[in-house]
Amino acid sequence: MQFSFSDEQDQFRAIIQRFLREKSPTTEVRRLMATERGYDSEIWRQLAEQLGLPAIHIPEIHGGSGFGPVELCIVMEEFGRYLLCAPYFASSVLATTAIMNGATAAEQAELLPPIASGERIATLAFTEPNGRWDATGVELTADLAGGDYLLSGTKSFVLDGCSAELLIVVAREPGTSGSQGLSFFRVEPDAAGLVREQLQSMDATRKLARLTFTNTPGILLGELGSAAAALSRTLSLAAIALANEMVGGAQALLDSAVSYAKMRVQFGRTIGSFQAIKHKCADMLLEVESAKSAAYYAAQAAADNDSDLPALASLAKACASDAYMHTAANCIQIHGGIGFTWENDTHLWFKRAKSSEVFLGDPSYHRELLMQNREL
Amino acid sequence: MQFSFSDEQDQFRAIIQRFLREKSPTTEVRRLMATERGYDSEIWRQLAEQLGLPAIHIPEIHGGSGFGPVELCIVMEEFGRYLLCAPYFASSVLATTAIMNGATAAEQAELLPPIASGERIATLAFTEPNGRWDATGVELTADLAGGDYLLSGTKSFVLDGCSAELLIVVAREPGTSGSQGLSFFRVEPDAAGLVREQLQSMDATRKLARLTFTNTPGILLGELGSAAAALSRTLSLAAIALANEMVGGAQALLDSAVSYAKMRVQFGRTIGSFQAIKHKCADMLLEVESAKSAAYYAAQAAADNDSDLPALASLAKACASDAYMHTAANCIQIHGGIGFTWENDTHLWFKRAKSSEVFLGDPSYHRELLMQNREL
Amino acid sequence: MAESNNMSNYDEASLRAEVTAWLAANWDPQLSLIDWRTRLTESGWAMPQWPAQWYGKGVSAQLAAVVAEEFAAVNALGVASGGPGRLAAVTILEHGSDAQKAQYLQRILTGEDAWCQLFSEPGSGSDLAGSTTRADFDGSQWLINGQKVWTTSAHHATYGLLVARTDWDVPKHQGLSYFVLDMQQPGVEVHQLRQMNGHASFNEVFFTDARIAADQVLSNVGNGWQVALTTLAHERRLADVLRATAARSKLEGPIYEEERAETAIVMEPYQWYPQRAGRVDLVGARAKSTGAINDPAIRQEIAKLLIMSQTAEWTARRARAAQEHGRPQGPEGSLGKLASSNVARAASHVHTLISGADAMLTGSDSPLDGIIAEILVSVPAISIAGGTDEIQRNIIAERVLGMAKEPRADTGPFRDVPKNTV
Amino acid sequence: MAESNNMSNYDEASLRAEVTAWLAANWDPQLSLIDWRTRLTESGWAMPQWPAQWYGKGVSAQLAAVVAEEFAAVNALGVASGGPGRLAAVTILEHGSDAQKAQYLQRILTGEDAWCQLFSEPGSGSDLAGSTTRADFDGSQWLINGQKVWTTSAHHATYGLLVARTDWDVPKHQGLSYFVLDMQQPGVEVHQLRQMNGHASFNEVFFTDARIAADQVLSNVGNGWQVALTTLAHERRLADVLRATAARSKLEGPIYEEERAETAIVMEPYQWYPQRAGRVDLVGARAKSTGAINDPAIRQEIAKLLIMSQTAEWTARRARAAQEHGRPQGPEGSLGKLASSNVARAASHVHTLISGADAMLTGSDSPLDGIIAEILVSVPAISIAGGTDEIQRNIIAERVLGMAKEPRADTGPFRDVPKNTV
Repeated sequence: MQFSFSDEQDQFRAIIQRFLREKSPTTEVRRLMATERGYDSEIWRQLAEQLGLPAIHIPEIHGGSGFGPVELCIVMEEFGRYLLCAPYFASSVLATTAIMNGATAAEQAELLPPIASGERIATLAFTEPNGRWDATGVELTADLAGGDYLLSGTKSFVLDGCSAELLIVVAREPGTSGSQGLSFFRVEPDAAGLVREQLQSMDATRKLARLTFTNTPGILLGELGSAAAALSRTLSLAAIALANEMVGGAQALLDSAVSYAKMRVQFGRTIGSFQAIKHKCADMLLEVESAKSAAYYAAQAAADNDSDLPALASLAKACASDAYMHTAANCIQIHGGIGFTWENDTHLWFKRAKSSEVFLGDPSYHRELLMQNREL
Repeated sequence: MQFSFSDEQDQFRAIIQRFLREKSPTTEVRRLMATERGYDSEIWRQLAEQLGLPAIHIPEIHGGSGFGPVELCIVMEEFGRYLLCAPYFASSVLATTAIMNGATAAEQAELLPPIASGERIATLAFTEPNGRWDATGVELTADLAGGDYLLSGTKSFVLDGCSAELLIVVAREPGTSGSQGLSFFRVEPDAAGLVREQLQSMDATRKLARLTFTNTPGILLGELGSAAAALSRTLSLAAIALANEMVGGAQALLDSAVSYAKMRVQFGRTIGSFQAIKHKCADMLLEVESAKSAAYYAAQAAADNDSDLPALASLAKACASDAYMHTAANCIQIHGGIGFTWENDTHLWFKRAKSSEVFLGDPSYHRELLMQNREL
Repeated sequence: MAESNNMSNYDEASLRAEVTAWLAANWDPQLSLIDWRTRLTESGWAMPQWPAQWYGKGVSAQLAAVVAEEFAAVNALGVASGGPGRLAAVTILEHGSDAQKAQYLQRILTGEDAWCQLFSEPGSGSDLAGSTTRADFDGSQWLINGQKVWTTSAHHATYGLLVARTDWDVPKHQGLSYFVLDMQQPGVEVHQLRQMNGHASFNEVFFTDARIAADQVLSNVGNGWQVALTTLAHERRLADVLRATAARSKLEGPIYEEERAETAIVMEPYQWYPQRAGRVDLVGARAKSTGAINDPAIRQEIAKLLIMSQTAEWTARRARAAQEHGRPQGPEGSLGKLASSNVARAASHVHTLISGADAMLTGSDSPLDGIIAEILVSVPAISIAGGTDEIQRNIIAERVLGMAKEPRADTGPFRDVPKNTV
Repeated sequence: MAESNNMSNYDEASLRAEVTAWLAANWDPQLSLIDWRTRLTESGWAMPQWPAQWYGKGVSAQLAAVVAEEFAAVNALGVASGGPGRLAAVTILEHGSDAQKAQYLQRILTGEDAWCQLFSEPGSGSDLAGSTTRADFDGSQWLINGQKVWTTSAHHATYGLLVARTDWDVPKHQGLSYFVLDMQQPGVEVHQLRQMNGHASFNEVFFTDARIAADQVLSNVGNGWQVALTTLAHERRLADVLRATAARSKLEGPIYEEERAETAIVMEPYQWYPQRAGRVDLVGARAKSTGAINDPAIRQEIAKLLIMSQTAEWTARRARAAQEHGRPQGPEGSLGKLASSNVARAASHVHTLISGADAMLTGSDSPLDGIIAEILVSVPAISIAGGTDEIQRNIIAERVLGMAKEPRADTGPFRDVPKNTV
């Protein structure tokens, strides 16, 4: 197991940081989060063409750059730090990973190249209005009707579900339950019987949709009824990617809190010289560093195909969620009244922290998963 | 509902405090906790004769003074504050309450007067080596054999079980389970087939015993098979009494921490002038005051025969347990190295806090009970 | 209120008889709000604890409660309950000149004038006495320059209670003065300030050579901090006042309608305050309706919250009971604010657990038509507004537990004290 | 260690060849411990990083690791690992005169002399530089009066590293001097100090006109704080040394028996240290054997503990990896101690939950023959010993995050600084 990044990985991170510092200042975040689609196509194009980020962990034979989870997580951490508005998590993490895990080689050869190049933005629709984050929550059905599959049911909390140009949908064979009978389907955005509605998300930088399927045609990906394992692997990697995104955000909040505390004067002293603030910051640093350790370790474990991956993914997700929320709350507290204003940027990260806390399952859900998946 | 003590109650408290200040300094606590029996008969005699404390909540017709749960809890709070070594919880809280709730009037008339006068020390044996704190944990059986009941099984964690002169034992009819088939029995300390062994208790001021019964004769109290409700009422009151004992102890620790912090100088300042210590003390005060509110409210509710008593008892027990443990740990922390020494008195309360945390069920057990017993 | 000690000779019976008679003769729900309150203030039954000279009867708090009882019995309205106005009234009553009292008190009580409180500044929040808004006397009047913030109701206030610095060469608490400022003048600019929860309850107020006449200083120049302490001491008692008007929320009749309209305006900035406190009241029903009630881990968190919230309530009642028994209030009073922060945070956590994925939504997509989302983004305010948790802990440790203050870094002439360079 | 910079001309191959040859010729498990270590120290392979003049070879840390590898390959023993002795050695090596080095170093390395560290005092714990033990020069020697505390191994030490105050009229850090004290003299009295967990790992040491010769000051008079910082900087690295001896715990032969006997004495005061850290390793088995593993609420607490403990371990490994890659260590290093307090507290809580009623017991009645009880009464030490959590947070905030220090209240002549009146 590697416990530090290589020089190449550090350089890669520096390149992304330079890009984001320029392209994703909070003025841009605020502009884009107020739009319906939530991102800027031109930035997305640069991200793909200049940096090749959507291609990062896609195999080279499918137009990717063939890097792995560690590099993907470096990208996520920096996106989290700068709150980049882009459909990256939906397309490059969720949909890409689902296709890599669940589709046949031929299907991958068809679907992955346009995703890798950034030309096509995909998403994965798996959660439903019941809000469950695993296979057991899937109720949407796929009926075989004259050689075609017709999907019926509702997906919710679908990331970039309204803007995505390719939908990977998890559906189940009627009459099955649990992890049985699940398959991935691809659905075109203009498919018959598909209604896409934007949900109002608290975190306006993360666009969510409700998708209603009524006898909507879908094309099977991979083998019928065998998506459960692929979905589970996909969700593990997604949780790890999210954990890395969260530690980037938490670090941004910690930096902001510390630098404000060093500058803000009350009672003739910087507030950072008061133990109440000082010790809060020390505790924040410990929590953020711990979450980083978990997120980095899990990313490396994914790269190594570690058999303990589900447990490590849950550990990282639970740890990062708590660290992010605590850091966000403390960052507001340290800023005082100003930290509660719309004008101050803290709330942008606070809302991202809150949505990340529950997205893919909250800390208490993942702690229980950790207990189930880890040998004590 | 009363939210303050009456003048009479305050005077009563002051009398007890005066007694304890004189009779139970920590030098005495240390002397007595090192003895096997754990208390001083002469102090117990004074407690009974001068202050009438064992009689406090026993009805006047049975030789008691006819006060109620509120006065009992005032006594407990002060005993907790001064860590008095005496078999009061065993005899005057557990056994007395069990007899008052579970025995017939005639039996009460026989059993209570010597307890009220302090001549006879009783205890209640209900928990077993399985460590369960409710009726479902009772496995010890009572067999009817020729008009007599013979008890077989093991009780554990019995307060003052080796020194008590009267044992009230909860046993079940063979073949029953849960809250069915439970009865109280009185057993003499020299009964045949009874083996009493002292357990090594971490809190040396609280003597615990394991009692093994092998066809030991017991005399039925109350109606056969109907002890469950009486036991449950007894445990509610015991939890409330313990919560009050705990807030007394927590207050003693808080006082000790604050006065040490005001006196101890480091870096040219009293450590109490540092926010780290100051804010810790403020949080401790909030926690102790909250626990007091719960303990006092529950005591008053017991006096009022409030139908919500089981929920309130659990609330008070859970709240006081957490407050006591946190205060104990913080008190050591504020004292620094000296607080970890045997010579310093803090550990006496720390160990009482730890044993009180789990005695009658830990906070997480009582939080679950609270959820079951309270209408949301 | 030093003057409220001039207790009258009423006993309970005579007082009750007199107020009942007066109400029978004067209370008329057909009157307009202003007409009724004008009659009321002139009678002295408006503020029974106040001196007879100023709209009162000079009676004790206990007897004033008797008056309130009789008013409630016939559903008679009291004086205007607008928050900053009430603060202005008690401050002027205690520190104002007779001319100032005559000028302002009655119109505050009738509700004809709205007020706002100009204390906090961008550079002085926790450190309220660190105010750098300046008041310079030009020989005939005061010129005000600087900025205030967190000013509720500034946009419709007639007057403002202003703390500003009049002397920079003395220690910070000694260089402040307390003014009545006419808000309706060109040198005063009010901007709404939007919060992270989308509401805009507060204002920023900018002063550019705003003018105050020489006779509009309350108490003496340089005594502003002492006057401000009076205002601050009354700040926490407003919740009670607002509770009283709620009791009339179902009565019909023009004067009640008028009062409700007035209350709606006063209450407008506070709409989200219940959410800020965490809405513990919603937890049970939410847990049941979502099925979260069956999750043992969530049950633990709910129980922790209930314990925290119940004990906070009981602690407050212990404090009130002690007061009613004429005993020293004890530490319970000072702890309430800190407790309410803990409760709100725990409630926000529990609402998140219960809501699961729905916690990502807002507006009408969020549970309870957005209430849940509003809780999650409002709770961070409670540990800041009205004195941060950190300041509360200082107060509790120093004033209740008697622990030493920290060495001060802001003594000496205020001019030389390090300040924010906003 | 300034002198360790005189790097030799070894490369890895030549060094490995030489040490292998030397070991082949000299390592003999039949030797007595002292005879072997005498041979070892004289060869320079004892402390390869130390200068050639003083029992070393003047090689880099990387090359020293090569030497350690070859020693491990043939199970050859190193020098004595006794904690305070090692601290004495590095301090004397850096600050001692040649005469002092000649007098003390070799006998420390061979284990012939035991040492103790006389820093903490009853009145100066967190504030180590606030020492009030006095050293007064009578014209020919130093007379020591005062008291130290928390001194491990004082009862069998030959020498003590003493920090005492030699000048009361300068600021506190400038008035200290650092001495080597002969512990075996009438003016030194050692009392064992019992802890709340029943162990007696530490001592109090009382000085009544204890004597120190004039040539036993390390560095200069008044420079004691600088010298003490060297000792403190090495304090944390001892865990590694002790881990190394554990690797030989199963080998047979007289010299290994002798080493184990030595280690047993050195380790005696630390028996309960694993319990102090919370024994996370026991949690899984205990949860299974008691059935607590089936309680969903306890599962949450166990998971929280596992997360805390795993991430603490990974953070430490990140710090080490950064160091190995020659990068700045980053904040990870300073955070370990604070993390270990959190882990220990959480573990104690979880052990209580798992044990239920059994948590009331101790000794052989307590689960795992008393280990569980020992955890519960030992954990409070971890957030105090070696610098309290509060001090750690100060260090992290000031040195890692660069936040400002608090205004100091202990400047000026030490005589006038407020002190404890113990």
